[in-house]
Amino acid sequence: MMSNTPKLQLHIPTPPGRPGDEPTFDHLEIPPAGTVRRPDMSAPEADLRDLPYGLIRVLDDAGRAVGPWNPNLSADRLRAGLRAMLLTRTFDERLFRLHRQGKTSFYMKSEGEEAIGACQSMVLGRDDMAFPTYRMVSWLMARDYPLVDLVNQIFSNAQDPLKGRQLPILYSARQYGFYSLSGNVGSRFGAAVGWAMASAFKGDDKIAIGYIGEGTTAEGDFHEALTFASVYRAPVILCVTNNQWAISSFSGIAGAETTTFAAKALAYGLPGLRVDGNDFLAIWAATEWAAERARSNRGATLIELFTYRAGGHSTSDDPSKYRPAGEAAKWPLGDPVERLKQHLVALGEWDETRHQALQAELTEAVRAAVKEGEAVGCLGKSKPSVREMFEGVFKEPDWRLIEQRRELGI
Amino acid sequence: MMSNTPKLQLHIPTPPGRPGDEPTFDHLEIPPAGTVRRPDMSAPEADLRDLPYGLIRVLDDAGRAVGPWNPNLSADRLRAGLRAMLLTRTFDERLFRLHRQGKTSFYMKSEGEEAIGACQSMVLGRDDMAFPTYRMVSWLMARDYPLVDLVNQIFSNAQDPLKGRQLPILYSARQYGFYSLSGNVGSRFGAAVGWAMASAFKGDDKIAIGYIGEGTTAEGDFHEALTFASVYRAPVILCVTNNQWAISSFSGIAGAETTTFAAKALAYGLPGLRVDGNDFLAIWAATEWAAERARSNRGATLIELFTYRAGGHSTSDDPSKYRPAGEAAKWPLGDPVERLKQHLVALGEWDETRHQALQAELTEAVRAAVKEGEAVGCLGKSKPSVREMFEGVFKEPDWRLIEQRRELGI
Amino acid sequence: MPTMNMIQALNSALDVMLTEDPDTLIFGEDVGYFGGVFRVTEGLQRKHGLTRCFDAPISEGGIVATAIGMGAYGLRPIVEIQFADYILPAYDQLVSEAARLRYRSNGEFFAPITVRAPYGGGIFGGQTHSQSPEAIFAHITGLKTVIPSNPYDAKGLLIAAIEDDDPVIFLEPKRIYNGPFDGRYDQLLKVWAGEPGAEVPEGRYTVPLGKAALVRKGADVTVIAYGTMVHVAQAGIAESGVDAELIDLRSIVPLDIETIVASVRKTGRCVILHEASRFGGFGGELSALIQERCFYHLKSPIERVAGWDTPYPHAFEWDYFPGPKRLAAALIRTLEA
Amino acid sequence: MPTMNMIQALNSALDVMLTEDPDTLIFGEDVGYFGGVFRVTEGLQRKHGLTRCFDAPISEGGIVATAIGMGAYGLRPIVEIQFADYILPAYDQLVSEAARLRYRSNGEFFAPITVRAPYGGGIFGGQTHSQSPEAIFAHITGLKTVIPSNPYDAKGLLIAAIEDDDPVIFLEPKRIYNGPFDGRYDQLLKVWAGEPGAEVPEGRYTVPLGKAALVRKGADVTVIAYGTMVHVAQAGIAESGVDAELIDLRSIVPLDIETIVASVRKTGRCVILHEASRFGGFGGELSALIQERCFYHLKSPIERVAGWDTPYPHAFEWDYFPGPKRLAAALIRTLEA
Ligand SMILES: Cc1ncc(C[n+]2csc(CCOP(=O)(O)OP(=O)(O)O)c2C)c(N)n1
Ligand SMILES: Cc1ncc(C[n+]2csc(CCOP(=O)(O)OP(=O)(O)O)c2C)c(N)n1
Ligand SMILES: [Mg+2]
Ligand SMILES: [Mg+2]
Repeated sequence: MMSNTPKLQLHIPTPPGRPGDEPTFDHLEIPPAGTVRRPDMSAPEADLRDLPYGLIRVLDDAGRAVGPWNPNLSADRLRAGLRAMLLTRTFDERLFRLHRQGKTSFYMKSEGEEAIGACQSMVLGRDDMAFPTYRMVSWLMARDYPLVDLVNQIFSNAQDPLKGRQLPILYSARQYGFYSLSGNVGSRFGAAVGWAMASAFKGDDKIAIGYIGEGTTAEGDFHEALTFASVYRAPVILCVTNNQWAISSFSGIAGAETTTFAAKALAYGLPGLRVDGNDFLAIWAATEWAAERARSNRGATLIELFTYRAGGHSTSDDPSKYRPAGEAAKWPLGDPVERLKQHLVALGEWDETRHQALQAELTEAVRAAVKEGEAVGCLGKSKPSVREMFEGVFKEPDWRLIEQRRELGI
Repeated sequence: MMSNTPKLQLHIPTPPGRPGDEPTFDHLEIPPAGTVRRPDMSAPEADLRDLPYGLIRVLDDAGRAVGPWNPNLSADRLRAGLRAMLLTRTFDERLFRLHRQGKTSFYMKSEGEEAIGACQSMVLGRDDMAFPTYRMVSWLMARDYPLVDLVNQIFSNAQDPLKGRQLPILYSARQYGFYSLSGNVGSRFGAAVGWAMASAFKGDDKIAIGYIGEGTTAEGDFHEALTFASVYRAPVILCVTNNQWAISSFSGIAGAETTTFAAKALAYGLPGLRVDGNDFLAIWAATEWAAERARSNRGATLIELFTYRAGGHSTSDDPSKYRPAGEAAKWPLGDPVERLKQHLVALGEWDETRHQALQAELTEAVRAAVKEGEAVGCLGKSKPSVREMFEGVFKEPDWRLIEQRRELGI
Repeated sequence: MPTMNMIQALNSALDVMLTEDPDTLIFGEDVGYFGGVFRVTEGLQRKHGLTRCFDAPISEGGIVATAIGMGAYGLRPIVEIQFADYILPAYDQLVSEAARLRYRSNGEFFAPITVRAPYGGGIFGGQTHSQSPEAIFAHITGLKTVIPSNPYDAKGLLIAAIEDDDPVIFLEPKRIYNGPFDGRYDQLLKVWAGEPGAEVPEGRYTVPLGKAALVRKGADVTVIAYGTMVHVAQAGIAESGVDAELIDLRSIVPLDIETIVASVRKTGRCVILHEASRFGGFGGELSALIQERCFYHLKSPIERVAGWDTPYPHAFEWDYFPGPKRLAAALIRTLEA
Repeated sequence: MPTMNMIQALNSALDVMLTEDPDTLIFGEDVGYFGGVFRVTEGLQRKHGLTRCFDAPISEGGIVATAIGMGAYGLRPIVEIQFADYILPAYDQLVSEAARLRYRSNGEFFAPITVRAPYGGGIFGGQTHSQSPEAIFAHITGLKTVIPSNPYDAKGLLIAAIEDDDPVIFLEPKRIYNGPFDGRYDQLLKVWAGEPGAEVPEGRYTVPLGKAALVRKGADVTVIAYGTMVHVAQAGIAESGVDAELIDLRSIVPLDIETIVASVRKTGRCVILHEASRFGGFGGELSALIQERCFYHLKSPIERVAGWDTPYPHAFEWDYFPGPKRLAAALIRTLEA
């Protein structure tokens, strides 16, 4: 029963800088590319406990692929990845502007995080299922999901595949391995595990990949999903997209002052990989490693994708209110599009002319899709039949819905 | 996009034995006493990451206190601990039998786990607060809580300090540093952190200690509490009572197949100590270490107390239905009462005669308390005024409660 | 036909479904080897194998989240929550995910899950083993809620719930697991054998969700109840001597509004009986619906007999529990009003 | 007296309490440096210090659990849940811990916490930024639930909630944060300045919990509403031309039953208006209570105008939202019935 010297005090984490301060990432230790070892994916967890504290990087500052995690991808694959990422960025920029013009109610960009969905969408199979966050339209871009369907969903118009029922960007695309999004963060992390367990239960060969933002790791859902994944050895890859911000809260509010997000794997006896989330090649290699583990009945892997949310949280947000101006530019791991482009150029498989041509092509594709969507109508100008409001509550509407539909005269 | 060889299959953990099997603990690695290092409590978490995989033990098989964690307690303290433990066991046995006689609706014993509450109650200060589980009446025993108040609560009689509102054994004893229990497991773990944060907020010097069963670590509450404890560096000790069973589910269903419960600390950048929960001295030392850390503004510690639930889950349970007979007797870490007794005897500070005398004294104390409680009345024979049913819903009853009380004619 | 108590009937429903549909599976706390704390899943793991009926971590949110993912995959999971009181940590999963998945994804994904939970009071379980939380599910668009009152219905409704493509909350009145209970706690315990509803076919049959049962025909007042309260209602009606019509709702969503309205239009009077505390309980919805649809037929105010607006109090179980006496008094009041 | 919108009034209430009571503190997602996504806590961290108003992890369950522990210690925590839709992960904490702590511990511990959450629809927030979950709190014994409809009340009620020794759910109709909204979405936006309730004293004052406001006197029918719907009710009454009496409940628990009953006994008719979906909503409880207490005064059925029994649908916001037209039609129906 000792007493205190000094008195207790409550610690409230604060970020290294706020508006008006010089942005800095000096508090982070970023190891050089190629320095983290690559154990075999069949290694026991006890032999992997250093990995969560490293940072798997393949692309070095000169755009060369180095070290044991180099996935040695063909130039075609690299170009396909670049295309999906660039398309995502082009689409985001255009749709974000359309929100400013009042054509929809809401939008969220993936700026700076395009590598994640694009790359993992390519690594995983057509029958696998992603349980994405709202910052992963790049998953769909890599699988050539029709742009106009995205636009129609965003406009909640008569052609909206989700029948006007859902907030813009909260897509669902089963055929593309993309589980239904919802506004609640985190609450689908456990469904990814359940889906993977179902595949194992059936003796199928599909695996699942689940995503959660670093801020959202604080939800009980995170822990519950990892517990089930570990106990039942579910064939699932669970990813923490650590973009360092949760709206206005820096990652210290989610625990980043004390350890890494990858280290949370240790609580469940699972491998935890910490990966440069702006490095297409590193993501590829880590995902492949985890997928192989899952497919060979070795269970789940937790992957932290260390990145930076280059834009605002959403159209409702203004990041200049809470973080130093120019922070994105200072982010030491750079921009994922630029880095993959640089790598392709370094390989001699890409050049500025081709890049400009690709950009022009994608800009045109987005323009055309938007035009097509606008022809159907923007939010408030066109919508599905109001009957759709009463459909899909249950498989068959009950008397309440039928009566209420009648009350509305439809 | 590789495909599986072999097919996926769902892994369901199963315990090493079931009724009819020989009990075995061969799957466990129990290191000898005294072998785990004792770093300074001010060490950074990064230097403590081996601790969750060890097992802090002080008492060896001969009852000697060995190794760096030996707290070197006075014989008086040891005897006080023994007394609290033995009183707990005596009380439990008696009250369990009273349930069988129909004198109350429910009872739960702490058999095999008496060291935990008794010891930590002695280590912590009068102004600190425990957020206990239902297996911790030993906390109150170590602080001389009136036995008759326990009995009256268990009988829900007219003298029940909780006015008949709560299930037997779900005590509340603020003056004794014992937070209100509830039937929901786990849901008070976060309150322990909030309480500790409040103390830090006020610049006070009280700390909190929270408890959760190993089975209950799977609840989101566990993760949320640890997250808050870590983020705000709360002066709290969080304990997992790993008695290896959660009703009929062995600890593998809570994740024990893959790692230790102490290792869950790593997810939060907190120190995790794994402690022999049947070793009064080891618990003492670990708790003191964690308390000092908390009091010196170094934040929270997670302690796994490795023990064995020697009895059934509760009066509603029959463990012979799901675990091998005689498992308790085979538990390599023995019985906490016997081990502390053996230590005192080895020190020359105790003997069989004194032990018998103590046992007789405690049996009589329990008998007297039960008699006093029975004189007030057992469940169904005596209860507080029915008005009490309507009190305490709010600070002041609203019209609904007043009307309803009238409707009942009281 | 064999006689079963409610536990055996539920067990039989699960056994039938595990046998007939390879996409069904059961998990929950202690449901595997042990067979559940109320033994509803007893023997199912042994018979159908480890992966068809297994223990889950103590994490109601995780259990339901996992079931939703399995349901989206194409399975038909049945989960047990050990007590309805402990369903609350899963409430967000049930509301924000299970109930809304079909709607928000335009039917691409849906959650054909069944969430079983022992429910209600009368067993001296105190605050957290006695509650009746049906109202917090009834309000949620996209959830169905079922509450059986006898073994025959329990089995038929459970099979219907499992086969249903929408998420179903299946609340099992634990006080009547082993025998009907009419609220007269000072009388001898009854068993199911020989009671109506205790003859239960071995094989598959369903009792459709949304069809109430007319338990007793009567002319003067309609009593609406579900679960244990159906039995209390019978005792209360007998005690009152009133010629009451008794409706057992069986499911509260979907609700059999037709049967209710037809009865109240005939009798002109209505008493609603439920265990849950009154304020904001499901009785309010029933009262409002009936008043809206039968206003001109009503001869006296619709009454609600329900738990008091207090937490469930251990020592005062029988003061709290809405028993036959309170119902009888309400029936007489209603008739004399 | 200064003019404030509802955000400013709430901010002022928090500022007053942080100033006057050193045991108050605020935490929640984004409430610290940034001041909350709706800016209700703007400037409070700067003025009162880091430990008085700070960001919390995204963990509504953790936020409420922490607040309960602080409350038990002796503090008076005020937490923000970013949207009422996201309160569900904290539901178990609110029900099983906050609401029950005083009762089960016989008053040794209690939870004097205030849980603020922006609430309701009308902002094109889609399914999960628009819901009105008051019914799932009203049913819980031990919880109080407050819903203000204007800046003056918002400040006075919030201070009363914070000073209250019981847990209070404080639901802020986000659609009227910046100005009153009467449901006529095609008209120009209004601001609070110049509107009733926009004059707000700087300092401390309270509006007691459990006292409804009589917004409009009338002879022929009573309209009961709260939050945004108070404004919709005014428009609907005007549109109908009916001489209606309008009651703003301000808190649904405690409920001002006296004011309600007195009014309905006078008018003999009643329409209840709320945003939440109808089935199992709080309107059911109100309807039941009124019918029980005013049966012999009722000239026509009590009507409920509410959200449909669907999830909140993005594109169909104005088809779903119970606007003045639907209220007016109900008023006329009620009068003509
Ligand atoms: C359950 C729940 N709580 C709160 C919110 C409000 N909210 C939306 S996004 C967000 C931040 C999420 O941050 P993070 O998980 O880091 O994801 P990011 O936006 O950075 O991708 C919050 C708090 C929500 N949508 N759902
Ligand atoms: C939220 C909740 N879920 C389920 C239960 C039912 N239940 C009571 S005790 C128990 C087992 C707890 O096991 P553990 O945490 O290991 O504690 P122990 O009994 O071993 O001390 C369960 C599942 C409960 N009381 N509360
Ligand atoms: Mg983030
Ligand atoms: Mg245990």
